[in-house]
Amino acid sequence: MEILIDIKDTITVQEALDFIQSPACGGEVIFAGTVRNHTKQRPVLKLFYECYEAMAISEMQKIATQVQERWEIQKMVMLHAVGDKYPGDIAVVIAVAAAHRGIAFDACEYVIDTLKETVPIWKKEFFADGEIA
Amino acid sequence: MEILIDIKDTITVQEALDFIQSPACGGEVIFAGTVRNHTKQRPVLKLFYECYEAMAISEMQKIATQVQERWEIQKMVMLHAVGDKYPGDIAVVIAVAAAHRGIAFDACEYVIDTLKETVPIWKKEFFADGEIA
Amino acid sequence: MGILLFGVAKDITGAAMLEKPAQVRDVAALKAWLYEAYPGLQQLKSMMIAVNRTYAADSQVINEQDEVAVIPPVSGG
Amino acid sequence: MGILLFGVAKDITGAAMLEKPAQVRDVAALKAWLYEAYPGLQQLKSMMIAVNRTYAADSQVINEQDEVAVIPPVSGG
Repeated sequence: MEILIDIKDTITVQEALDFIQSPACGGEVIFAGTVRNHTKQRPVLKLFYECYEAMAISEMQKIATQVQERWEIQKMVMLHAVGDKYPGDIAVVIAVAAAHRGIAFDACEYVIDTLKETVPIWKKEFFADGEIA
Repeated sequence: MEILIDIKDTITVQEALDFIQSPACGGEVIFAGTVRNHTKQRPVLKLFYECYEAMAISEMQKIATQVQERWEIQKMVMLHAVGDKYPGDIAVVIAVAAAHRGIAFDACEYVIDTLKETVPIWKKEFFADGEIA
Repeated sequence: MGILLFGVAKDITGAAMLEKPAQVRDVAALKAWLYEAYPGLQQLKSMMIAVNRTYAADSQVINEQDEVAVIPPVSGG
Repeated sequence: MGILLFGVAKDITGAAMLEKPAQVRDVAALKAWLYEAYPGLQQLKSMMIAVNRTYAADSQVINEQDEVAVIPPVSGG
């Protein structure tokens, strides 16, 4: 399995696509998480993502290893943005390429679910009413 | 739900992304089906996709209606390419945007599974050994 | 009236359109006639008939102004 | 040695790095000390300790050269 893992200011779906597209794979599943302009109906101005980078990369690599052991995946991308992010900005991109689409869906959902549980990245929400949470 | 359905010569993931990205949605799931350079280990030169267009559009709209009744999806894209397609070319793109990622994964997988069962599109495979199937 | 054919059904019959015999008046009769006139169609895993762009049950009546199509197993995606 | 703090743990303690008391020699003792020195940390839904960039069990010994971090509930993605 070829793996691209990165944490940086700005990430795009295109760089994930460029990495996973291959004539050997039939199905590609991509998850893009974008900043919403509301949380539970409260308007959101921006998010700030902070990360413990060295450990975050290590935890992302562990997820990639789990995926590799569990599914036959050809290529995988995990990208996370950090810093100030505004509504509509992309915060995370997961992309998986496999010969069969069913496992690409399963693996992609597993990666984003696990990333949200284990990877040391934190977001702070800045609401329009001035509150920060 | 906003819906984009199209059947044409060339489709891209980018046009699907452009349609579904919205600051109101948190999770976007995209499936891209690309032409593989082999089918059951036999090298493939190209595929030819033929379609009963008026009925195909109608069946795609039926799938969109089913999705709308079943899940809370904000935006959805279904694109299918027709004509000669070569290994690495994109044959189909499904994109779904929702507030919650779980339903975006479920809906996206449902759409591609159902499209493959009901939408009148046919592919012919041209193998490297000269056979056509 | 003309019956549209697609995919492998077109390859088997050698025609993108066939003229429906006047005595064929529903989907079941159309299938029976197609299987008899083009026995190769019996090899298909499935053969659906669409009437006015919708999959039709065997009992569905075919009128002269309907758009009728032979739908072999689909393979999009 | 310094203990790294992130996210809301940093906000609660007001520090991105804390000096570990010499008598704290494992993860359980570190947590007990943190909860006592910064009672606000008790409000967290969870507080994990990472030793050398790996989530550590309470029983794990902390050596002076280890990289130790306080990990409040993560919220990436």
